[in-house]
Amino acid sequence: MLLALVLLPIAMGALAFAAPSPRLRTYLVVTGAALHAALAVFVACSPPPPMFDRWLVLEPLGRLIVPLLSVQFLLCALYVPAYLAARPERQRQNRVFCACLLALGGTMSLVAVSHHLGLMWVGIEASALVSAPLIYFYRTPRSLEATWKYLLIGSVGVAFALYGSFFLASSALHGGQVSSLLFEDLVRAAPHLSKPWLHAAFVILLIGYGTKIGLAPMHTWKPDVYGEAPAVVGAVLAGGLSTCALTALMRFLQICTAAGDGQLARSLLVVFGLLSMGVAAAFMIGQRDYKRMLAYSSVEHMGIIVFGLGIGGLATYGALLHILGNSFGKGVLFMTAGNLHRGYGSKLAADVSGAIHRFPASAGLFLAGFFAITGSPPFGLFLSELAIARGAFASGSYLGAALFLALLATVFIGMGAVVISVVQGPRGAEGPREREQRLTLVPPALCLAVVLLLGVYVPPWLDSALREAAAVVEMRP
Amino acid sequence: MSSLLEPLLVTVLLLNMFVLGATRLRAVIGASAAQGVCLGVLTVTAHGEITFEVVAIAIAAVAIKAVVIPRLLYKAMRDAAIARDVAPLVGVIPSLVIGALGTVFAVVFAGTLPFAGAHAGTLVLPSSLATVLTGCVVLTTRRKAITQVVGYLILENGIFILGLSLLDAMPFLVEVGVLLDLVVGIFVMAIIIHHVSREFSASTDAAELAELKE
Amino acid sequence: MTGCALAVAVLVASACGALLAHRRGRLASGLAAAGAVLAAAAALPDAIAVLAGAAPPEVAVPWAAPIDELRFGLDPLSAFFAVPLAALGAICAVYGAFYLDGQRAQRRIAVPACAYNLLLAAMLGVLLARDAIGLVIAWELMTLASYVLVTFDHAQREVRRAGWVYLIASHLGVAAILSMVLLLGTDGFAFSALAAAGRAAGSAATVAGILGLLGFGVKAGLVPLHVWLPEAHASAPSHVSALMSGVLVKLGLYGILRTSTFVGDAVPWGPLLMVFGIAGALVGIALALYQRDLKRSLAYSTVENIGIATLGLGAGFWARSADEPVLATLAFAGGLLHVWSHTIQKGLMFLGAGSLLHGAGTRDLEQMGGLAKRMPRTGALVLLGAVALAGLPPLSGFVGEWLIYLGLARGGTRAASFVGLPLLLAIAVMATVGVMAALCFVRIAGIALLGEPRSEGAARAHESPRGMVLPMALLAALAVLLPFVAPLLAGALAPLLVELGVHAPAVAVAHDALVDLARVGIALWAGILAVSLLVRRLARRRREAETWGCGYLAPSPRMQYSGASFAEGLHRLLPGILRAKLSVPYRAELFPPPADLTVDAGDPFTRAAYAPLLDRLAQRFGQLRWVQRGFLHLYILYIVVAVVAALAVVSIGDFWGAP
Amino acid sequence: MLGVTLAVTAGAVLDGIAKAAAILIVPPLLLGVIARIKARFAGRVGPPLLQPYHDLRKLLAKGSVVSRTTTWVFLAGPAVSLVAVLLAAAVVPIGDGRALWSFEGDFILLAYLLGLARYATMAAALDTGSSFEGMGAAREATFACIAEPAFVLGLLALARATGSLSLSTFLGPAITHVWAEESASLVLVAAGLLLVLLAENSRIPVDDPATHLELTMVHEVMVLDHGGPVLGVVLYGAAVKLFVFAALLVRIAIPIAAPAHLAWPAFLGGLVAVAAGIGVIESTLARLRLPYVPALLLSACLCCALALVLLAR
Repeated sequence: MLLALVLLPIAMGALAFAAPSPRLRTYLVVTGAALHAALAVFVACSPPPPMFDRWLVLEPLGRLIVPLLSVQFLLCALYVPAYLAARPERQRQNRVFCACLLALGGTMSLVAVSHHLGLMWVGIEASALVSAPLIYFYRTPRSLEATWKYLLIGSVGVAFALYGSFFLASSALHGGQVSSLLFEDLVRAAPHLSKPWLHAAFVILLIGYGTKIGLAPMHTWKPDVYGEAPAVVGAVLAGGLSTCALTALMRFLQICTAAGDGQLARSLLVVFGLLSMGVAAAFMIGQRDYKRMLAYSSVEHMGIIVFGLGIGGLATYGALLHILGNSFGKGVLFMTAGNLHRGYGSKLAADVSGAIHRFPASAGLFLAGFFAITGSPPFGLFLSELAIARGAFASGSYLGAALFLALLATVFIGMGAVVISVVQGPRGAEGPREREQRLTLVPPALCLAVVLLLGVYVPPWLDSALREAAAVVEMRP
Repeated sequence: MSSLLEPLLVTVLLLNMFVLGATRLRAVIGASAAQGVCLGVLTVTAHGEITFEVVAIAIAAVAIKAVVIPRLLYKAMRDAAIARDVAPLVGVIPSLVIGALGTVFAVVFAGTLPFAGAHAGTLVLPSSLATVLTGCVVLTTRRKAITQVVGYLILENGIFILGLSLLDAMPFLVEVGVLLDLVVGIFVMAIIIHHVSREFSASTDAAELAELKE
Repeated sequence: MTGCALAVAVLVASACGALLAHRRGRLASGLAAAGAVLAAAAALPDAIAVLAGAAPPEVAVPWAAPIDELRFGLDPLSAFFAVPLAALGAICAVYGAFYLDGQRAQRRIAVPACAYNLLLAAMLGVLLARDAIGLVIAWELMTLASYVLVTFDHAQREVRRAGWVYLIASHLGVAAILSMVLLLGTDGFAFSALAAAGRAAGSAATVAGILGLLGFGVKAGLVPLHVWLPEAHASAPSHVSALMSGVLVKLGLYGILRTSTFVGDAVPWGPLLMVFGIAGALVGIALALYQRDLKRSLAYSTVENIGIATLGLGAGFWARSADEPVLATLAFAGGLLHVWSHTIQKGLMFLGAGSLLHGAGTRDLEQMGGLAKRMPRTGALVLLGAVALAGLPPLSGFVGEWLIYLGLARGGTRAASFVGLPLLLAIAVMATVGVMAALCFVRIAGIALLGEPRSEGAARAHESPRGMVLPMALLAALAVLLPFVAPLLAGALAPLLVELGVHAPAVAVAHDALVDLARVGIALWAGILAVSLLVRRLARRRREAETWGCGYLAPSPRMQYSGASFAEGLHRLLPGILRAKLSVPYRAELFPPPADLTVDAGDPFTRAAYAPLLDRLAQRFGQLRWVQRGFLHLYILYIVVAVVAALAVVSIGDFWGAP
Repeated sequence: MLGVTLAVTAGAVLDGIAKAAAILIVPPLLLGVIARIKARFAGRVGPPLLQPYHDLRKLLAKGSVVSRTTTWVFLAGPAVSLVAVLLAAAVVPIGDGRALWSFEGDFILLAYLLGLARYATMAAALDTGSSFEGMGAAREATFACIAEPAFVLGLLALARATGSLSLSTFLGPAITHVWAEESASLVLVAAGLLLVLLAENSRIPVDDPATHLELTMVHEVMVLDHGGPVLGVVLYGAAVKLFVFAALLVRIAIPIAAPAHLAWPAFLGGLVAVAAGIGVIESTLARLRLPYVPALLLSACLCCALALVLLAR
């Protein structure tokens, strides 16, 4: 069952690769995503037994992440047909694009369900490799450069991730245990792990997976890639792949907690979280390119989540909720930004203004997405950020909380300046009102609806799922 | 634990220094390949009993690290008409010094970590870490894209060394998966280098791309 | 309570309805206006009942973490602010429906209609919330809705800028409020829990109180946190300006009072608020004096009036901590009544300004003139409003000030010297502000309505539709009646004062004082009626002629005294920082060519403090950009350095920690 | 018993009638006195003391010319201002130190009633759209902004000295004790209020009611367009305003607790004396240049503020 979760999209990808007509491929993408989502929801509702002596396990955290990934993936996939239809000149690459996109869906779920750290690593590396062609979709020099940087920085980061995994295994070995990379074994043996090795392992893992998450100072690839990649790819990377890397990080946090070294790990997380928020804020002020701005926003939100994980307690719940909100909020922003980018043929804020007149729906959604992502009520991210801040205050780390709030405000200012200059402006400054394709509007609208729902009403099943996942992350029985 | 282990690790360390000191691209690639061979032998020697998995991994390692990838790189050099010198950002002597410092750091750091039984006092961790750092030095101080690929390769070698002590932790499948990822990764990189040399004039190099910035 | 809930429901429903009907503008705006009126009809009885002594129970709604539960309810404090909200909300809604009707051709007027009702709902939510998080959420929604309304006309650059400044200011304010809430809300966010926490916490309570004061003070427009206010009020559609200035800004005061109930005397409310109040009154009126833009001038007068109310409340707090119930009663009652009266007259004036804008097509005083002849109804109402806003008896504007004066004077004449002197000086300041206000509004009325038209638009001005005039007339009637209703209100304030911590409120004193004022009002009205009839009768034999030009036979409208020249005398006496920046290009030539004078009447605080500060910050951030200079090797180096450094720190830490 | 109460109430009624009559009748007389004194200084015989009454009668009987520019404000202004100043006069203690109408805080209301009168006059002036009248209104307003604090500070000083909030109390018998203890500050207050009087009633050295150059006038130029009965109302209102200030000054300056039958003569005499004093000042001083007027008024403020500080210490 779990294996199907991984293999189904990959198979569909192969099918799409084989498929003759571009349109058919795009529809294959949608169907693949839909099937995957259905499967994911099903397994989330009725968790299947572990497979391959507990290499693939779906525990509460996975039950939260897997459906999130695939539903967000589905919404992005819905966007694909209209998106590609608007780019007839890219017919040829359409083949690779569709195949890799689906494969990416599969590898991401692999990361979410695999409980063998080595296998998880393979999943991350694989998803990095399949996403490279997606970024190079446009075949422009700029996208080529972005891909190159993505690949090299990503590979170095992932290499460190592997190194860290080895350190983890060694910590068992040199702690006198039988060395293993099976998550359960490590958790069981955690109290006896050799502390110095464990600490070194966590540091290296944090840097390694932090590179994929996009924590400062390992975030440098994000603006380039999100700026150059197609909007939908940006949405999947920011909403999905980052989440996968976060999941991995949470697993290591669990091991540290089980080993009784949670404190060190958490303080590291707090430091890197605040650092990322700060860097993001600094680069959002006076940002000229609204797609790069979204990348920095992603860095900021990864920082928020990691900060929340570091604070712990209620903040962990908040961080998990924030993962949800961030994935869908990023979906809104990237897709609408894609619409505007296509409409204006530029992603510089200087060239785009008064979009609300020309593309009322896209621009309106973009604005709403901005308010959603910056954590204004009634959107879900308000609740999650509130939870994190409340947790910070409750844990008595007032300095951290103050910095957290201050940075949030700074980001709001920096991001708002760009968004508003894009959305508002004199009527007809750039041209008359244009007809918008409904298919490019429905997916972001759905994403926004989800974020709104998270803020207005967290259904009990979701609440309990979040609580269970938080309990797992915190290693609470 | 056979007596071959230590000499081989020392060889690896010497190869690191050679990589840092070399000024010819082919030499650097060759050195990385040689490291690959060492690793293959190490895989066997690190384990007393010879099992199928061990041999298979050793052969795979040698094949990939010492044959496939170097060939790939040579091919890329030819296709992209990459000049044969290394073109370092930081001179040879300074990079040697940095490498030496890295090795020292590795040894000191390894000193702070406890080792259980048989592994106590071996050079495994120091050499692994030193190799990783050498890879990083190459990655950050050598201008050309292809040298960066080599740097990445050396980095992976360093990681592989640490992996040796954990063969029973790392199941066969994963080991192969790791190697496979390595190949694919470097293959894709080579493709990109190829594209770059096609998109831009042959003289420009992937590592010189700095269009995307604030 | 049920009525208010119903009102919120109606507002939200009608807002959605308006949005759905966005293709048919008239239907949408009509729907929204009807919704607002219905909501007011539903909410007013509740609020009045609570003021009259009813005590509806709190309703607790369980909610998902991290909120856990939301509590709703009405207490005298919120009810006191709910009444003007509902009343003015409905009035401005009706006005707005007609006001925006002209723009149906160009714009989707459903959006502002929808946002307006959402704004009303959010403000009602602010007042209904009985737990801090609910308050913050409603507060933020209020900001968003009002932002949409402020930037309704965002085609113009300054409107976008105004909205942006407003957004930034509000967001920083909310951050402060939120941290106040989180500081106190360690165990639950219900108001009762916060109050308990505030009593328990020591210095934390002080910090929280200050944060709350600043956070809510931004909305209340306390100087120097007021910079968003003139921009936003000038840019918003007039009925929105009226609502914002009349109610939204007052909610800032509500928040401050609410905060005071959390932290008690951990914060020296008295001195703080009195200083803020005096500063606000002086700065506000000084800047209102010379504004050329009618609505900007009105906005600054809002700053002034909020200052007066704040001064009154501050005096009340001082008296409370000095345990002087009579003074506390007078001062608090004065401040609160001033809130109501200002809601009335500022609503009237902004609606009037909108009507003038609608008729003459400009907000620029120097382009108006002679409008009282061309728009007789609007003209008369605005003249009345100007008198009320100048705080002169017998109209509403003086009611609150009267009690504040009495409170300060009692305190000043009776208290020990070093307490008494400041209070007396505060009276002198208030009196000065009063005269300056009179000058400011006689200027507005005189330049805009009287004399000869100064522009084509003014000459061709036309009266506004009845739908716009009637709401104004309603407000004008309230402005006339308030002084006579006030004595009845005084009694109703008792529970509210108790809630504010006045143990034995002496409402009787306030009542008597207000009765005296009402008597004076009656005398004045009777006298004015009699004498003006007499004068009409005496002057029935009159010829019409040109205005006497002292012998000059070809007078032209351009010879009239302009608004700038009218304020010039006092403008010259203002301290330099508060003056407008004049710049005349000096040309040292034998026959200098015509030069033009440019006047920058922008907010001096923005000009002198905020803008430079923000610029410098942006510059500093910009200097960080070299980090991201697109050089791959550097990027990889960051990673390596991060690894090595972190490893060194952690492992060396372990190493030393080990033995 | 009943008789006594009747007598008392009758006395109260008579007293009220007397005061009302005084408020309505006396003011123009002051103008007459001033004119006579000035004439004497100029070496002329001068008009009869009752001339202002004749002027008023003549004006009320006239027809009037009204500018086409004006609206109803033009007529309402003088009316409102007259009512305001009459009401102001009603709260000022006259005769035996009690006002026609007194209550807590009436001194604040006094200031605001005068403000209302000023407002109405300025509005009426602006209604004509004449540059001269606009100029006059602007000057009036500007000076008022500095005169007002002086006025209020002065009254506050008295209030502080006597610890009461009603003119009738602190200008009543209580003031004799203040003279006994705080004479210095009372002198300061009297000086300050005198300057305010001169400014508010547009007298030399602030303004010259007798000038004929519109550019130099303040109050006169404001009523340039008013003629006939309306001008009569305006002049009468100005007289009442002068009466108000003079009465205040008298109450401060004549602290003798006169026996009941001497109170009225003392008061009226005081009024005449004040008027005469104004006449003397007008004939001996020159008019200040406009830029220096604020300085003069500021000095008035300082006098009253100093007095307040002295009393509040």
